[in-house]
Amino acid sequence: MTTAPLNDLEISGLRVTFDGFTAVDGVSLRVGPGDLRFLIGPNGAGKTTLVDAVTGLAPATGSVRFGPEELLGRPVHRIARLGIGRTFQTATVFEQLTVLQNLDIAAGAGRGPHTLLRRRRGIPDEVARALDAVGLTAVRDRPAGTLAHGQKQWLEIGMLLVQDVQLMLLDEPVAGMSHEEREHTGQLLRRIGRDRTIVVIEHDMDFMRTFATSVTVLHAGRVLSEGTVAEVRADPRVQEVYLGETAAPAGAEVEA
Amino acid sequence: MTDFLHRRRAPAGYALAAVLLFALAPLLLSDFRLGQFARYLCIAIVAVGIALAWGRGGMLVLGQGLFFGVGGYAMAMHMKLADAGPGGLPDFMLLYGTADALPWWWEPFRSPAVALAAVLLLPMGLAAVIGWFVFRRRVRGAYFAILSQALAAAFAILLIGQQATTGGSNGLTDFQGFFGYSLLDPVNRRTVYFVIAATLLALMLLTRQIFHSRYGELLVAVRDAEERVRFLGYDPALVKLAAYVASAGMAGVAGALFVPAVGIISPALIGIVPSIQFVIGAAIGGRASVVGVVLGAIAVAWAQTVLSEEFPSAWTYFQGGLFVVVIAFLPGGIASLWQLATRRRARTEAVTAA
Amino acid sequence: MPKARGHRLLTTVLALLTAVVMTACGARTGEDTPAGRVAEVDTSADTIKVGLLNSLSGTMAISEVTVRDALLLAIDEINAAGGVLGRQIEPVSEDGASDWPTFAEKAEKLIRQDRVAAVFGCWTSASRKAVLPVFERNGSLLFYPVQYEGLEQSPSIFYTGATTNQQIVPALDYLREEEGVESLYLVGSDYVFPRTANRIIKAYAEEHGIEIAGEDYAPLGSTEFATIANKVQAAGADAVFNTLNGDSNVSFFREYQALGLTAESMPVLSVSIAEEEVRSIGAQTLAGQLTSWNYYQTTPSAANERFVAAYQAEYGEDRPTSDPMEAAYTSVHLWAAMVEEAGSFEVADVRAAADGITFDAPEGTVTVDGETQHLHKTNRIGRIGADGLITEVWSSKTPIRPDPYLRAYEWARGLAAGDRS
Amino acid sequence: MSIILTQSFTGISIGAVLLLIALGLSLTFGQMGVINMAHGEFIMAGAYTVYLLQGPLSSAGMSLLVALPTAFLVAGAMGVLLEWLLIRRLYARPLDTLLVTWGVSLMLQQLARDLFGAPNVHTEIPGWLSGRVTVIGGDDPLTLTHARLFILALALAAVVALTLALRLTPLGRRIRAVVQHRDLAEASGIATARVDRITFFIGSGLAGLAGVALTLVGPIGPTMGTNVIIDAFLVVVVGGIGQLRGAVIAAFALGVLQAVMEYSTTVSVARVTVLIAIVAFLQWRPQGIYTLRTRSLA
Repeated sequence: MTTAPLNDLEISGLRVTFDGFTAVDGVSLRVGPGDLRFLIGPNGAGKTTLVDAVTGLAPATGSVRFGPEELLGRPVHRIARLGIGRTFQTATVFEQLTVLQNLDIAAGAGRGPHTLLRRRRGIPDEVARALDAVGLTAVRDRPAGTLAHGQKQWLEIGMLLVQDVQLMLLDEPVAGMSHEEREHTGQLLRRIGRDRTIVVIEHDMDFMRTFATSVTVLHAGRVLSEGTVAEVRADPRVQEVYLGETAAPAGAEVEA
Repeated sequence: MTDFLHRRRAPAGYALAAVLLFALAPLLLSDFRLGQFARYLCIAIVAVGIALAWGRGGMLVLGQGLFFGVGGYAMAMHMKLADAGPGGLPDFMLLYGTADALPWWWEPFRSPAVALAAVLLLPMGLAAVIGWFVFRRRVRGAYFAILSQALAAAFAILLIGQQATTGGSNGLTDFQGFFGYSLLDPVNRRTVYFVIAATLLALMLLTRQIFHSRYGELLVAVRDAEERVRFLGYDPALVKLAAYVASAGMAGVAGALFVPAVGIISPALIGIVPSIQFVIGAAIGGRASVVGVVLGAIAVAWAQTVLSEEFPSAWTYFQGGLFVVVIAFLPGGIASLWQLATRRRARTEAVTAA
Repeated sequence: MPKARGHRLLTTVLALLTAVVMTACGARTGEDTPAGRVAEVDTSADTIKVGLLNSLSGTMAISEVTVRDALLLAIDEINAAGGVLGRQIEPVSEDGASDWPTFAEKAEKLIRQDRVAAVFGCWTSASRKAVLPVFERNGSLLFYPVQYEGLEQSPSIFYTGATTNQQIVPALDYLREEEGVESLYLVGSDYVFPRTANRIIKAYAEEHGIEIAGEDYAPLGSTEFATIANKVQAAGADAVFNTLNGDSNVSFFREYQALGLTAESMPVLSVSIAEEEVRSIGAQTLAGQLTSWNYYQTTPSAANERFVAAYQAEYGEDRPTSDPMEAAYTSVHLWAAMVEEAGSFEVADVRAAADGITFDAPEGTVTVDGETQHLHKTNRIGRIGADGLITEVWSSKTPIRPDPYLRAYEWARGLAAGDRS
Repeated sequence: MSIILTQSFTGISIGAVLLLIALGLSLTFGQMGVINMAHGEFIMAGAYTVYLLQGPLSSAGMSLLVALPTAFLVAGAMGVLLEWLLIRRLYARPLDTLLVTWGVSLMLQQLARDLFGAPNVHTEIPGWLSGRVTVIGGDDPLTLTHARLFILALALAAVVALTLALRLTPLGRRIRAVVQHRDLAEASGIATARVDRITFFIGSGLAGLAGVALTLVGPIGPTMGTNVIIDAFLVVVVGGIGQLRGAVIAAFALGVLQAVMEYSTTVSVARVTVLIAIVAFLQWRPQGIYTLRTRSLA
């Protein structure tokens, strides 16, 4: 296992513009190790774009540092190799490959040609551990495409585990899950979050209340409020622009 | 379970193929038919590369004629120089050329070692350069297919335009010897067939190994979700590049073996239409199956010989129609029928066992 | 691990097999080959087989099918007259499919499997170059019926179309002497015939003080000629020497016409446009332009009247006859005459009997030159009429002796660097 | 001096032909993502329409004018048939569409060979298109041929009509809606399948128009489609997906480049140079001149 020092994610003055539309407008925030930070905000607040910018998918200005490394301007795969991983709103796994193969690929970014050109023999330790951690050992030989929705999300988290990422960015990991599955996912995040930095984009307020250690609220591309769950809930601006909306039951689940 | 069966069955299948290629075919076929068969096998070698790049890697390589041609011309240039003897000029240069000296870029091909290396390294190097630029800028899908086709066309035009040094549209023909062995002797022509068959089998095994390796799994991952792989810390451009370069190498080797077997390499064999023909056989056989593409390539080439002379018009409808039906309704090709059948049988067995 | 062992086993088997085949090698280059250099002709049956090797499919089928038809007509005529050495000729037709390796393959099949007495066919130089080693290797015979770029002479081939000194050189003589041309523009398709023809033309021009105003090649099948037409017009040459092939002629002549160029202001002499091509390009576009061939449908001779009548009776009233068809038709008759003379179907005997064989062909009397295996042929310059037929405006009067390497022409010295004899 | 002008116009007129053959593709490939290799054979169908109409309509000019709408309908109908039979099943597999339509193009070529014969056929050029206009007189005149001007006018008219139709008509709005967000369009009540079919009809119909124009400059034969299809795709690829103006700029840029290179070197070198220039250009702008930006991962 890695012995790398635990790093902070430090974002300052982040700005992302698409064709004249500013999706993220000068966001600064800091997430420390062991934190389970929730990123909330209404549709179009810039949450996903923020994660895109951190992981190199969307071109941005400002600064994003993870420990000593500046992330902006690096290609996606280089950022990933610094120990930063993410999931997507719709679970993106390799549907034609088995669960085991998915995890094995996630574990292998550093493999040399010699290893790559040979068959996988047995199950690598980190893959076995991840299978166990996300509870997919029983279905490891099934093609990922045949998994249930929740299982795919867990597989994605498992892939981040074998990648041994230090910073995990999860985009709506419990969307579409049953209550039990949410509970299970929350416990999982808590467990693996002890020695990692985790940022979760989420709409599910109950889930957030149960598991968040800290919360950042985004609105219209800016940070509206930041603090513990209680602090954020008490913030009148948040109540005005965001929490009020949760009264409408539908809006919580899906972001178009 | 089926996976296990599959693994046990594969070596047996390859051994059977070896017997077919090395014992039965030479025994049963006349020299003439064996020569034809050698040509089909060359096309099958290209198809193996297509299975890797397209079937596994999702890159529709519509311009394999380019690499086939580079390999073929590299070999043909050496054979021409060997025929001409030390210090001699190839016959066509004496007729069509104005220069008395060999062009500098022909000179290295006098050496058999250089020629053999060039057969493999030139196409691979070319593919590496093309692929590096193309994949790094994330040109893919139809863009990639059309570009690779355009490059094959450009290469053919270039060759035709340089008649004095490339033989122009006639290409290079009339070879006497192959590394010192006379091609006039049927025994040696038979040997050429054996070399081709051995190369095909070896490349099939190599490709099968790649398919089952971790790299093979990674290639599928890149094919199905390129961006996702990026987030795992891989550079998909390099993953694709490796498969593209390997497939180019196979096409190059096929082109090189085609020359002694058929006795000609010309721009007409490497332009747009022949490049698509390479893909047709692979697609009909089953793009992602090594055995499938080989059987498909051989079957289509054979059918072309047999049917096109009997029914030229009907053959075109048949070929086009078969191609349309297979791609549209059976994307896995004929190979997937077999897989479908085994899967069904496995299921029935499972039910009976329970 | 059965799987791993399987692989190792296979590798061993492969290595062994390779070793076995590599040691079982035959003759080195230069040694005599056991295959023998003379084809065995199948004389066991009552009939004698000959091969017809033409593209019946693909891009060349348009032209080559007409040649095949002419070949069949000649075979029918000979059979009706009692055959050759008392045997009926049985044609074995193979499709070259406009694909050069296929030509080589089918040639091999005709020679080795059908053991034919001779093969008639091929059109493009590329296909001829592809089959040449096959015929030489097997010691068989090909009769090639199309005008070509010369610089070739093989004991295995009889060339019944024109070589360059029977088509290109007389055309240049005509342009220089009759039309007073002092500058020429060369337009051709990008392949061997135009490029070689133009090298000859340039050597001729240098000798005779004709200025070459420009030289352009378009890829085969190219249909965008605006630029080339502009260049031709801007250069303002006295005439254009056109070696374009097929489709490209349509586009070229349309641009040429649209620019206001005419047969009067800047005549175009074409060497690849015969009656068949005139029909598909459109006589309206070509009317008044010049061609150089050895035969036209209108060539006045009793033999030609019979040929045209027989051909149209067989294949349709509207089917024109052209030079390559006539050369193909003639080639079968010449072969039959050679066989009768030799009294044998064996290739060596036929070849030995070839010199001096004559035939009263539709184009006039032709004679086989035994040394070059080409024909003595009369050149005819023709003008394309609005009705699509070509009428002779000039001829060489007497048959021209074939000279594929242009050895008799001082100015052509050094043209073929390889011909140092 | 005037040769520069002449060549510029030649380039523009080559560009006009390229634009016409690529215009339909920029709809079907650019807007719908369908790679239709049979597009060339739709062009061929348009050309044969002129040929067929010249029989009964003895006037060349009349038949050309009648052929314009007829060819549009003929090629459009062929397109709809192809879309209905095959392409609609393959929207999720664009590369397979490429191969399937290539198979279709093989069959259509053979069909043309069986119907009209393998040799090229020819059509008469109407008198009013066979002349030329002199733009600059004098010793070294700049002349433009009527046929090329006609093609240029036809190409520009088609672009303008298509642009207006997409911008102003309800159908055009629906087409653009489907292009930009298929699911949303469907959810908001647009019959996307029908819109697809109509788009394909128009795109294929434009190929028919291109075929009519090609009869003025080149041969009509079974393989005429194959000769132009790659060029047409290159225009769309360079122009960028989903933008008509990209295709217009790309067509004229490639035309002028080709004309200039042909004049200063040879046709072969020009072809190769243009192809390499395209590869280099895609290095610089992999998505072509204009792109539609989207947020989606794919």
